[in-house]
Amino acid sequence: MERMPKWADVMLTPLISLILAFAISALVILAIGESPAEALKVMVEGALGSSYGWGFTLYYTTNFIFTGLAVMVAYHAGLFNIGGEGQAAIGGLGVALVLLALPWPHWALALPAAAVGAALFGALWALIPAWLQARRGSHIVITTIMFNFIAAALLNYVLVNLLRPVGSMDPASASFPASTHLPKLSEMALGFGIEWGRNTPANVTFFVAVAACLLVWLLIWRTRLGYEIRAFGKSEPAALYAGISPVRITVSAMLISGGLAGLMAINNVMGEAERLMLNAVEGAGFIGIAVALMGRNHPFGVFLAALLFGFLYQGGGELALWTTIPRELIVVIQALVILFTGALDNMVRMPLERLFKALRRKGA
Amino acid sequence: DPALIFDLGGKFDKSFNEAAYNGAERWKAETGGSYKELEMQSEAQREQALRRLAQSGANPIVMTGFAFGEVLDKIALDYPDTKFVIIDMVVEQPNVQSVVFTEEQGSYLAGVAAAKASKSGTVGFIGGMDIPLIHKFECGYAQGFKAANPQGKVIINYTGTTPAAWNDPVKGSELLRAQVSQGADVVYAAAGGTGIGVLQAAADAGVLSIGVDSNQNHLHPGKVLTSMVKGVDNSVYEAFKAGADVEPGVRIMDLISGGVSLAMDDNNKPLISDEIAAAIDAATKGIESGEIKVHDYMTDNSCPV
Amino acid sequence: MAAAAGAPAIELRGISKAFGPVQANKGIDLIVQRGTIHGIVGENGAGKSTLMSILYGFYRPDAGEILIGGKPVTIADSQTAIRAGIGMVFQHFKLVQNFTVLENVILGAEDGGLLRPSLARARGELRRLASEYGLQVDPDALVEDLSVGHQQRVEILKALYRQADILILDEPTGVLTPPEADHLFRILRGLRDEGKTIVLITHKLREIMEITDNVSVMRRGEMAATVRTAVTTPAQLAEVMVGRKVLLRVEKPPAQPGAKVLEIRGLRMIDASGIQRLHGIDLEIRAGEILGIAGVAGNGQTQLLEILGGFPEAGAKLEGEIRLNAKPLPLDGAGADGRARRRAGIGHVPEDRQTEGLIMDFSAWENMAFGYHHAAEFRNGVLMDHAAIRADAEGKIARFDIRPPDPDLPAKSFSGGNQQKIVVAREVERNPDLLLIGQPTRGVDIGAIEFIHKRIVALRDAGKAVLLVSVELDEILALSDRIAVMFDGRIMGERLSEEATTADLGCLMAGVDPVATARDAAHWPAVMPDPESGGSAG
Amino acid sequence: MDFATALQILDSAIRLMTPLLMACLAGLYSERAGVFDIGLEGKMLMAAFTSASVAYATGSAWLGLLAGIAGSGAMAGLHGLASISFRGNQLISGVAINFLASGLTVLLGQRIFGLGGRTPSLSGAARFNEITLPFADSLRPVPVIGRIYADLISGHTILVYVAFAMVPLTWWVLYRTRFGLRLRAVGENPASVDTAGISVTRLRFAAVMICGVLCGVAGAYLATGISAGFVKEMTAGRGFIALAALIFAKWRPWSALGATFLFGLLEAVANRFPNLDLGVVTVPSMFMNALPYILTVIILAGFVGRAIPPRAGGEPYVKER
Ligand SMILES: Nc1ncnc2c1ncn2[C@@H]1O[C@H](COP(=O)(O)OP(=O)(O)OP(=O)(O)O)[C@@H](O)[C@H]1O
Ligand SMILES: Nc1ncnc2c1ncn2[C@@H]1O[C@H](COP(=O)(O)OP(=O)(O)OP(=O)(O)O)[C@@H](O)[C@H]1O
Ligand SMILES: [Mg+2]
Ligand SMILES: [Mg+2]
Repeated sequence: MERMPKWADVMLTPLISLILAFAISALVILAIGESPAEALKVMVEGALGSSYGWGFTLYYTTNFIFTGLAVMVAYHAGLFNIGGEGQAAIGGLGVALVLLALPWPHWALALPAAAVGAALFGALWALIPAWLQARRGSHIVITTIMFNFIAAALLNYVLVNLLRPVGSMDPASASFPASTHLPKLSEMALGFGIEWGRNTPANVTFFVAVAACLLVWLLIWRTRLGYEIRAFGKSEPAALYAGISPVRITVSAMLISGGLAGLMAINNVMGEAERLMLNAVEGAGFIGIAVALMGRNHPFGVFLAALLFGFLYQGGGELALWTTIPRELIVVIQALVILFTGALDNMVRMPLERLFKALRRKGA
Repeated sequence: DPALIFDLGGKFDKSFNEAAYNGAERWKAETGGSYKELEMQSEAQREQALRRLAQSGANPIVMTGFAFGEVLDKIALDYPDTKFVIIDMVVEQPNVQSVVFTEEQGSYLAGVAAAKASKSGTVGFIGGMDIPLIHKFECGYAQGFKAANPQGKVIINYTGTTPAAWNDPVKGSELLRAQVSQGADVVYAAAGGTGIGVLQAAADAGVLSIGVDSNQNHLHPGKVLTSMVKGVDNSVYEAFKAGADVEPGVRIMDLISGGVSLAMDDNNKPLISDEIAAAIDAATKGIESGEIKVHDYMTDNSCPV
Repeated sequence: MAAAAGAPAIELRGISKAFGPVQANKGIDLIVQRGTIHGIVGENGAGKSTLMSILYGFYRPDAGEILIGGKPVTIADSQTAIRAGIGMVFQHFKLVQNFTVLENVILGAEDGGLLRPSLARARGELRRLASEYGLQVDPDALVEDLSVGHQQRVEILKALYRQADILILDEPTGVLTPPEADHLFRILRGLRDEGKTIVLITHKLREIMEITDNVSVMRRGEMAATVRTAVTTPAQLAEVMVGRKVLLRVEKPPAQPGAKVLEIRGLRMIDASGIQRLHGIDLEIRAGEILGIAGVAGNGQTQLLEILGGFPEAGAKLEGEIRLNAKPLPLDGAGADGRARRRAGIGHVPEDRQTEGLIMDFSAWENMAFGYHHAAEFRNGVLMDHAAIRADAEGKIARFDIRPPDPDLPAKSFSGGNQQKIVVAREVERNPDLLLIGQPTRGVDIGAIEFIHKRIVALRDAGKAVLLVSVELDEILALSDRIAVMFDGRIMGERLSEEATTADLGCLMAGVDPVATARDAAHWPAVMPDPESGGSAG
Repeated sequence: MDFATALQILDSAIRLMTPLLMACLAGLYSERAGVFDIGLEGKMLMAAFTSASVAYATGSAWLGLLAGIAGSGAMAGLHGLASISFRGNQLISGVAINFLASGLTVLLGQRIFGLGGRTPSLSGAARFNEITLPFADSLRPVPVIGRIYADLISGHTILVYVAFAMVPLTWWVLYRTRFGLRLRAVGENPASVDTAGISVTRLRFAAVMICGVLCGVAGAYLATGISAGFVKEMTAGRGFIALAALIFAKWRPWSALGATFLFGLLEAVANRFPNLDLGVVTVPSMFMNALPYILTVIILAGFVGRAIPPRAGGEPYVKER
């Protein structure tokens, strides 16, 4: 029935696109007078060549999974949530408040509480745009953009004036108590007697992210709410016909979306920095847009895309750290990957389809 | 080999990262030595960068920015044979030298100069991102200005609340114009790349500006009153020169030690009248002798003026 | 009729076209004589629209030759087709909804870079065409404010404005009321008599018999036959089309009305823009009875169905009383949404299957649970029971002979008729106490019509109540036990179907009640009928 | 607030709104033709860089402007290729363009000038300087009107006047020309354009390229008009604000003028009153900085109804299902 085998569509197309993106990146590297082979080696080795590299790659991946899922869930409801950045930042505030307010005896207790705090704050930050969209028709794209700016201002105020320990220059909260520090993946591996990724930030949150992928998959494709979200996203009149309330779906989808974005904070704020800093999100909210769209709005795709971006981030970081290649090159490589695998994918797919058609004709 | 790690703003931030870079380059040019430099991409890399450098045997490792404080405090003891130098932050570990600058003193002098150079009695301050460190500049400046002109007025603006605030010359120039229209005729910019726009707009509008961190007088000769220079370059230079023998402990780079100063060169010579020079001199002496106490915003998060 | 001097207007030779795996046209030959009206019939998905789109340059054929007026032409795009004198009115109109009529007419046929002269010329031209062919339409009205009938006129005007010699109409009457259709046919005859050639695609054999000179039957992508209309019969055509004998009449035993299922009293509605759409509707339907609502589209039928179905337009104000099985139904609030209505026992086949009844991107099986996705048998704890939903869908696909019988295919991949069957299967098989059904056979081929009609009657015979809304008077007359006619948000009158005549209903549809008028004339000659009580007459 | 202050704030608002207005109109052409564009930011940034570089190299602001248009145009071409020719996802393409511009500008800038992505400062003819309109000085003494003319209307760079002139021009093109009619049609229902025998691809490409040109002007204004050179990331989110303004304006030219003016005004007010002293409390500067955004949300929620985008927006045109 299909124009080309499914495996080719799912595997071959992205692979060729990726190769194209890297080929163009190589040209850019050549153009700035550096060696592409060297750069590739540093990136791959730095990100995937050792448990150390993986420890970072998985840390970034975890961030991107959350923001990617956030964009994805909203997208299924036909809502374009550009506010992941702000929601994740406010999620960090939730984590900080939870962890600083109470004396947590053990991380296993602190983690669920902080996760609730993060999700709750992130969700709240998404609630206002959602409500305005559902009730007042204010376009969610504008309101979420605005809420990113407002979140930055709010966080700045809170950190500088309320949470900052006196005498500290750093607009950051106090460090969280040691009892709330999350186990790093390296420590967990050590528990099994394996020396893996020492001193890397990847932590137990990675498993939370993987679980979130599964749960979001269940939510979207196995629950009634997910069914309603998808239906509403495809056709509002049909949703009304079926008795699906637009207000309820808009608000629920955005709450879940904001909650997921907020959850990122347990990785970067609780798991890595162990205190709340200004600009802790570092653009992961925007990367989430690319991750969701490239992952074809499917949790598994989001996982893979997040891994790809984790690799790019870590590999690129290595590049910036250990070579003379400026770190902006990584941004360019990211851009090319997004462009080729996400927007120009048909450029690869169309000739492939023709190729498969020709092959089939020959075979038949 | 020594090593230098830049903060997230990157080595060409028109601010203290760039000054650190210049210090390292000077050392390189003078000694012919080589050094490692690192630019980070994200917060999570701080620890990674420090550890990897320490493991690679770099010594001393110099880093710019208060944001390294936490991480350094945590890992310094893992590498007892390595010396670390941190700029703009105090980390109390036996193998760490902390270099802090009394920006409030330098800014105080800038305030005095501004007061004397101002004809309208109104001056401006434009900060980059709204964070305590920049308030420290603002507060010193305001104190110096008020000391020289108790009736005068300081208009204060911050560019924004996100890192974008460091790179928005358009907004910088607009803020300057807003201040000029309120009567300001000398404006002090502590705003990284945004400051470029402030200085430019000031030159266009025919008012004086004061640069920050490194000597920016040359950017618009005859139009930049002076620059509040923070000797980050010297600190890096000296640390590199001392090599593994860097003295641990806190180094306070103040007016006396020449850590902060006002830049005087041919570019601003015509602007510095004798009266201004005398006032700056007097204030310098006062601070050095302890007669004038410049309040540090960081000690209590507030500014007396 | 114009003398068939020389070559035929259109000659197609061996046209083939595939969409991916679907072979929509297979080696089609067709000759259309100049100055005739040529009908094309065929089941849903037979390839009629595809063939005509190729002729119009919208699609390119994979193989084959096209001759216009005897000369071979390569129709690479619509521009070429337009230059060759071909105009086409698509099944789904290609109008810009928020443009005025005038703007739509000149789009692509402007005289120069500036609009003003083009608009001025078009205005004059439209006036001329309007008087010449009776194609009246306000040139400054926004298309989205026009009724479908008027939108269609705009499409025809577009073609005529481009001086089309050959006019292709794809299912033009699917959305028209009978008077509108009659009007259209008068126009078409006029055009033919002027020497223009017309190709007419339709599912209504009555129309074929009434207006065409020749008719071609398509079947599964192939041209099955072309005959002179005068020498064929509807039954013959239907048999060629479907490949079996088709019952063109609905067979139904007499109704046996039982208890009152639905009772509506004084239902009023004012929409968000403040226009009163319903002026006090009173209706009742009993178990085992089909109530047909006839009326020209836009007289409140849609609003009535939407209110009963639980999704009136946002911001509407409602008033009145609705009882189902003697229990009052709330008019608004949480208890008045589609879900609550289903729970109360109301099934609903909406008028617009593509935007309301189906999620076009969902698979057939997912669509089969649409609206009932909360049902107990479809759930498995907090999750949906996909196995159960699929099994249920497969059963419905088999029982309703939905083709292709692949539950995984997205709804958009089914033909219109099969899409409609998915919706009908979903709603009918729930055995609702009351089935609301709007335009059940719009755009559906005769095979499917026969089937859908049978199922509606079967539901009635199982003792359920059916509220049928259709602009097809034939359909209303064939299916209903009682007929109510709506006009301007009111029930103009009610008739038992065996008593109803087309003429009588036509009068009511036009807002005139012959009986009431006569009665009023007898009793209160000088008094105007009270608008509020006028609906309950009969 | 006195008259002079009001004039100054309005004057500042005009300068601040100019890049927003240009970018907003740019987006208007593209989105009205059915191609969504969240890459306004990237295109402006690229244009700011190329215009500053070329203006520096040649000493001519006009050549800089051309280079800005070329730089932004290249990005627009990429967007067109991805979202029109290859029917890719328009949002992804926009995101990619933002990243690309952000990285490339610094990379190239560093390679060429070695200033860490900054270009050298521009001066003299390499910048667009403020022009004084005729009679500005002689009319200044006329009460109110004279001041408005001399201080508010006169004294901007040529690009500001270009931006304002673009509003009626855009309106005229959109509603009075054949091109505009077709452009609006292709954004509402591309099939209507296609069946009328007009190429959807060509039309959409034209719109996307106009968008590129206008973003180019906006970027050139940032780097060679209002400031004197390029600084990395100097667009600082203005592309997103322009996008917000576009939606706010419901994709209409005159409303775009209003929406961008509102943003400019709010920012100018916040600049002018960095700490609002309300007697009891002083509003901290962080909130004054966020005020334009907060007010936007409030205005949007309170006074502006549902914004309905062009109906075919965001969807690639595919004839064969
Ligand atoms: N653009 C398209 N892409 C893919 N398949 C198509 C396309 N258009 C039509 N088809 C398929 O081609 C076949 C013929 O479709 P077509 O629309 O020509 O049928 P039709 O005879 O006009 O049917 P109907 O009576 O429902 O209008 C169908 O199977 C249809 O699904
Ligand atoms: N036993 C049944 N037979 C037929 N239809 C049913 C049955 N149970 C439920 N439904 C249908 O499912 C729909 C909703 O069912 P139900 O009332 O059980 O949902 P609910 O319990 O209110 O929802 P929730 O899932 O939120 O608990 C109704 O439209 C109803 O028609
Ligand atoms: Mg058809
Ligand atoms: Mg059909």
